[in-house]
Amino acid sequence: MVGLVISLLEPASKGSPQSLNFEWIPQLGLHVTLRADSFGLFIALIITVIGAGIFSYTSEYMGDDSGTGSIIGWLLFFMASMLGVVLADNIVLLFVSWELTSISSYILIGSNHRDPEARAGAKTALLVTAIGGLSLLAAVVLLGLATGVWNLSELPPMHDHPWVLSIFILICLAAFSKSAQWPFCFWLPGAMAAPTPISAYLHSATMVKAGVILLARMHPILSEHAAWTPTLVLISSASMIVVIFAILKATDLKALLAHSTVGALALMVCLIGIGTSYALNAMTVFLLAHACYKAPLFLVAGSIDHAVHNRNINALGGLANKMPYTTITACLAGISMMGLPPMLGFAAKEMILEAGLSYAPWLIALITVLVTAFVMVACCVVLIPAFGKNQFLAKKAHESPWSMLVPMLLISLIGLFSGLGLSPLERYLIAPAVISLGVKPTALGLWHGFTPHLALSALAILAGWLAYSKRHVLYKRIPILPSGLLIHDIIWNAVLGFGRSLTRIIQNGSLTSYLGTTIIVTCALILYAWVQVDAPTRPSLVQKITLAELSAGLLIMASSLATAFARQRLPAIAALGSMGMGMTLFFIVSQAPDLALTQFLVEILAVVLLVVAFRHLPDFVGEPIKIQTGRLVISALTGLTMMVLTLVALSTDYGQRVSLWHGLNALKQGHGANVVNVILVDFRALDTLGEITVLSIAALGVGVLMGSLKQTKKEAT
Amino acid sequence: MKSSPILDITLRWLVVLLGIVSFFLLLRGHDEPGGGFSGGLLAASAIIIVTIAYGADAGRKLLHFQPLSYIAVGLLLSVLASLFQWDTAFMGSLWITLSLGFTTLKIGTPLLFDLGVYVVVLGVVSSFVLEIESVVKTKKEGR
Amino acid sequence: MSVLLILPILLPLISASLGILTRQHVVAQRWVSLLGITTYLIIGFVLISQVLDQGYLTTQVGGWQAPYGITLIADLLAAIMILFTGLIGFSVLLYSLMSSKHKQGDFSPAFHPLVHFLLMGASGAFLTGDIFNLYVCFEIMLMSSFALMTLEGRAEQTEGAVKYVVLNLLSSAIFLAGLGLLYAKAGTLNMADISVISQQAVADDKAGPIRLAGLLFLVTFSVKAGMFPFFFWLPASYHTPSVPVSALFSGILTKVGVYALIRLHTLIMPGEVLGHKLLLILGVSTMLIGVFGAASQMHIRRILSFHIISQIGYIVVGLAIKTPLALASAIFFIGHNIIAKGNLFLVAGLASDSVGSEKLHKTGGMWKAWPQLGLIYLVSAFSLAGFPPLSGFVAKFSIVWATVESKLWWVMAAAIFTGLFTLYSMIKIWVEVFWKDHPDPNRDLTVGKDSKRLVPVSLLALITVFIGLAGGPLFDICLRAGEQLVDPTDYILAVLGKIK
Amino acid sequence: MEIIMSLVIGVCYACAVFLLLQKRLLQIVLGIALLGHATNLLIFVAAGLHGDSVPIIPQGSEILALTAVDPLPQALILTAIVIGLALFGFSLALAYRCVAVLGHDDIDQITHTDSLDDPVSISNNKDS
Repeated sequence: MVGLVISLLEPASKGSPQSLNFEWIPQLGLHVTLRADSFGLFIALIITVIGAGIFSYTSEYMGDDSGTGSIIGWLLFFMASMLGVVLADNIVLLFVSWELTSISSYILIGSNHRDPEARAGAKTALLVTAIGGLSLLAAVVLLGLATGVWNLSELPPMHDHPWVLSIFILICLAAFSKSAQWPFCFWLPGAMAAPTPISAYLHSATMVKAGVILLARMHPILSEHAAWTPTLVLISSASMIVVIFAILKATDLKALLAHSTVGALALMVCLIGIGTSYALNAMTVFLLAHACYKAPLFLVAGSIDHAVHNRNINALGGLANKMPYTTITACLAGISMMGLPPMLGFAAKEMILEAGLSYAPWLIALITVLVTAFVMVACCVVLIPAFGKNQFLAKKAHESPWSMLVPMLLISLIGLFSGLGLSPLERYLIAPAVISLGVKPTALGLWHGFTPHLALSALAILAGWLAYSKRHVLYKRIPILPSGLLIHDIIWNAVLGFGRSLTRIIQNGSLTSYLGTTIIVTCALILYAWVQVDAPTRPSLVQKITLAELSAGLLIMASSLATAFARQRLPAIAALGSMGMGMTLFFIVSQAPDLALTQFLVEILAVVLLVVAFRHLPDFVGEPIKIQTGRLVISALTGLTMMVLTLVALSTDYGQRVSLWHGLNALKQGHGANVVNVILVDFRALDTLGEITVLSIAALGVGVLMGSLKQTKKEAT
Repeated sequence: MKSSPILDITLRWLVVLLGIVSFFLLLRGHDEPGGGFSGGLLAASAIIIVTIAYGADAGRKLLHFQPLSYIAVGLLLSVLASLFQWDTAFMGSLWITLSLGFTTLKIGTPLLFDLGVYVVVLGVVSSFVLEIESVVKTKKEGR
Repeated sequence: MSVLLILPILLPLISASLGILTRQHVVAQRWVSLLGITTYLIIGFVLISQVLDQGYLTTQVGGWQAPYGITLIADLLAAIMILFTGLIGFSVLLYSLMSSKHKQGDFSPAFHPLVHFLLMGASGAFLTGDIFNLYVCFEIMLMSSFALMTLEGRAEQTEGAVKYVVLNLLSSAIFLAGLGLLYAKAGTLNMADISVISQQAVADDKAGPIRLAGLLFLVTFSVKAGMFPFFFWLPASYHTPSVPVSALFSGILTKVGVYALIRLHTLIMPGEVLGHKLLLILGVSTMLIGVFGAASQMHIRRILSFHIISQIGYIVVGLAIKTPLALASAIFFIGHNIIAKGNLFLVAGLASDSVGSEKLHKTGGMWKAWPQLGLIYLVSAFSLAGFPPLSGFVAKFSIVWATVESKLWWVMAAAIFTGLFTLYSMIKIWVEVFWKDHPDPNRDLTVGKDSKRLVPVSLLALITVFIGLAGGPLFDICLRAGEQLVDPTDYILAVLGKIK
Repeated sequence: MEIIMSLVIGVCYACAVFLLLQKRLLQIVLGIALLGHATNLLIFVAAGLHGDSVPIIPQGSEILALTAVDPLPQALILTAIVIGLALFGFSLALAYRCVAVLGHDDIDQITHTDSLDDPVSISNNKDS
């Protein structure tokens, strides 16, 4: 993997990046387009090199746990998707890979899934990054539809498109949530419930940088918008302030590192926000430096945890003798983090200070304080476990095996050597990467002479040392800020609570209310539409009324009223029967002999069924009419609506009836004189086939309900 | 229920009569009111009467086969009737006129289809009644 | 071509009838059933390939020319629906055939016939070109679903069935009333014919009565589809029947309702006869209320049931936007949802068999006990939540695309919000059933492991992955289907042979 | 006539809905039956009451008289009646089952499957 990435470096640095392209869902702009440009490869190199180290470390760290294999599998999956994020040229593919990193990190964070904290941490991490993912989805669609271009390398700078602000906001949401910036910074410490090597990989070296990478990629496209610099700088400053407080409060090694990671990411976001070519150079260098010191520090924390099963800085101490190589690693990485020469961290820090200085004095103050905090963190990680006074835990300690030590050492040595060998680094990696971001490279150097920022950094280191030695005092003085996690929980719970009450109201379990709602809404829709649209009724239609017709109508009306208001079952059934007779009568007088015959037979059957079955249904005494106002109103509303509908139906029609054809052809082609029957068994025989199917199913259903079609294991008792 | 000879004889004749009338309804349905559905209902009413008079077992005996078998056979009959003109049109009808000397008889696949309807309706309605009646009976005996 | 169109209706009918005849011979019945569904599935494939080839397949039942008889017509949408119905039907039957419960004869002999009747009703609804026939097919489907729901006769099934039956019967009555009104005005039942008449009526500014009929249909189909504010029956009943039945219902029943909505909106009442704003608002509220309901539940299948509602909302939004792309995404969503949601129900069944409950606070430990099942769950759940590269991603992505294209920002926001909460409830199930320890440490979770039943479940999971990976060509088909729907002229031509 | 019939239809629907909204399952089943009648009536009346002979081609004639009643709605209603019978039979059986399993037919107590806060498990009650 590493070799592959390196082999791609050569053409990329010459300005002709390799690319790969095939179609996936071209209708939606989704092509699998990978483009190995120098910036992408630069990150890919970090991902693969550190990944290789982490794999080796993890397999030892997890031991013979049966889950190791699957964790390595998920790690590989994660690495692949992360490479997708950095190498994707198609923005939809970028989104796809982005989401894949979310999924795989979710599973990885939750590896210790029997621990409730791990589950909660994983959930929070996933939900927060999912907010970002969904924003990115929207941003990608907006971006693509606004420009018609789906490849990052071809996207034109946008500043006057009406959507640009929304796109920018969405991109920011995505980037800030992924890179744990304020106000989303709370998920990262929670995610530290993951096994330490996974934290080292995901939450320091790679995944959290995806947001930074996204912003860097969007820099050429969106940075001309007026909101770019202020937003990024302000948000990152807010993150830094939160981080400083959090660091002073933290006692857990991993939490310390996690908070400092948020700070480092904030620095990167800030640099991208400043957006000058010098700042971007600084960001690139810092990105490398951070990866090279933070991953080993995490691994050191992991080794300590592995050895003494404790990560609390107040309980650790005296491990330098027992774990010498771990201590060396810690020192190397720590020095880089403190920004002392000759490590890469020093070069990066100097550049950051210089970039900050060129922007605003208040910002530089903030950065200085942050660097101070870094120094303190580094001291905590390096000095306390190695030389601290609490030595009782150290008795059990043992040095980690080589398969864990080697990767740690190697990665931290990269920090050292790249600090020493800046010029090849510049030539092969940094400069091409920066160029592919669209800005001019700056010469790197460890020593810039005595400049204001050198003084600043010296000041910061001193202050950091002071803060470290006085940390117990500070610890007590620092006020507790409302935690973002708490706010997150409050919001979620509020929304969920709202959902619950809504569900409780809507799905309240009462069939009557369901029916009522359905009926009221339907009637309201119909009546509203009737008023709105031109639906003529024809109330003046007159036909002669025969006595027979009238009496049929009255019989129907009377028996339906009787059914409705019957207060006991027997009268109700009798009334229903008389209703059927009324229908039969009506069909007879309306020239529908087939209907009359069928209705008559069906009615008899229905009454028989009712009479046979009713012995089993409890009798009822209808409620008094007085308290049924609501029901009466709904019923009246329905009656009114249906009356209106009937009258609408009776207005002039559109002058066509297919049944004319039926009348003409029943005998000639259907060989029958009873047109209704010919329609049923010939013209529309499929309906009849369906109808007898319904009957058959009903018989099956009744069989099921009555128990004769049930084959339970035991015979029904 | 205690059986009385008069009831027995009346019912026997009634059942035969209902059977014949229902078949008649089925046959004439194509030209006059009637058809498979009303025919089937009428035939089933014979089963209903017997069931109410003598109980579910008597009804079952009169049917000879289980109601569900009637249903399945009826459905298959209707399907069969619809397949005669397979090559040109599904459910296409086919008519033959038989000359019986004194009268001509029209026989067509729609008639077969209607017969299927008749059988299904007979099966379904008897199944309704028999199911409910037998449950009622077991309940009564259980008490 | 008539054979191909009639077979999806006739074949299940024959299988069901034979199933009734063989009800006392369990083995014979199972073979009949399996053979029937396999043939159905094959026909589904043949049908879609033919339709892709020719655009439309029509046949006039009985040889009676349209609009006097009943027309069967398959356009791409119908063919897609048939195919997916076949896929889910096949998997569900396989699942129930492979369950060890089945061997003990715990299943009712009515199960297989009823499933085939259900398939018959669904295929009829997809293929028919006649609105009264659509009603009959709805009733076939409804009746068999009633019976399937109460198959085991448990108390909760009866309770659920009462609500299900009554509300659906109400909707059927509304449908019939609409039919009466429509026939009184238009004098025809053929949907293509109605389309012509209603277009004419709109042109003449006399469409009022047809609009009213359309509204009645809208209510009916919304009830069947489980749309706000008509979905009450669904959460009350969908979690009560046996697992395969739930899966089948989730795959087929509501989708037929949505299918009918699509037909109503694109064919029967084309143009702006029904306000698209109304549909859009209903769709968005359905989406949100469904997902809220799901987030509130603590029972696997209740959560899944509410998600059905919310996803119907997505589909309806696609329909309301009504561009070819939006319709394509709605169709894609239907297909994806049939597979992914059906599979989730089946997986839920397997898991709850092992852990002994569907209530989330009584489950746990499955990730360790049965990792393969966990993986399959993850695939389906993340697909439902719309994560790439699974089928749900394409569906969600295209819907968002369609909303952006039409500049419906609030709809897009709602869709995205819904996506977040879908994810929330999916991982809620994941955490509670798979990750956390089982509350009873002594329970042996491997007892319910039934590797044979992993076959249908993995099959569906593979289809989900396949739909995602082969999204390009499949989306192409959906786009073509969408274009067919947007302009019904060819449909009308195929049915009537002429434009009046 | 039409006006009277539309009034009749309205009353039928109102009564049906009134029954549907009652508390007892048996009343709801009756309401369903009534709803079916009302709907059949609606279809019949909506299609028109103008026509003065039955839709049967008289002996010796080749075609149906133009003044005959429209046969198609009758065919539709016939189908609807049959389907209505099936549904009625099933709902009756369901009502019976409900009483057998739950011991009551009170709609207001049938809330266990979908109320949010109902921890009372009725699923243990496997069968009657």
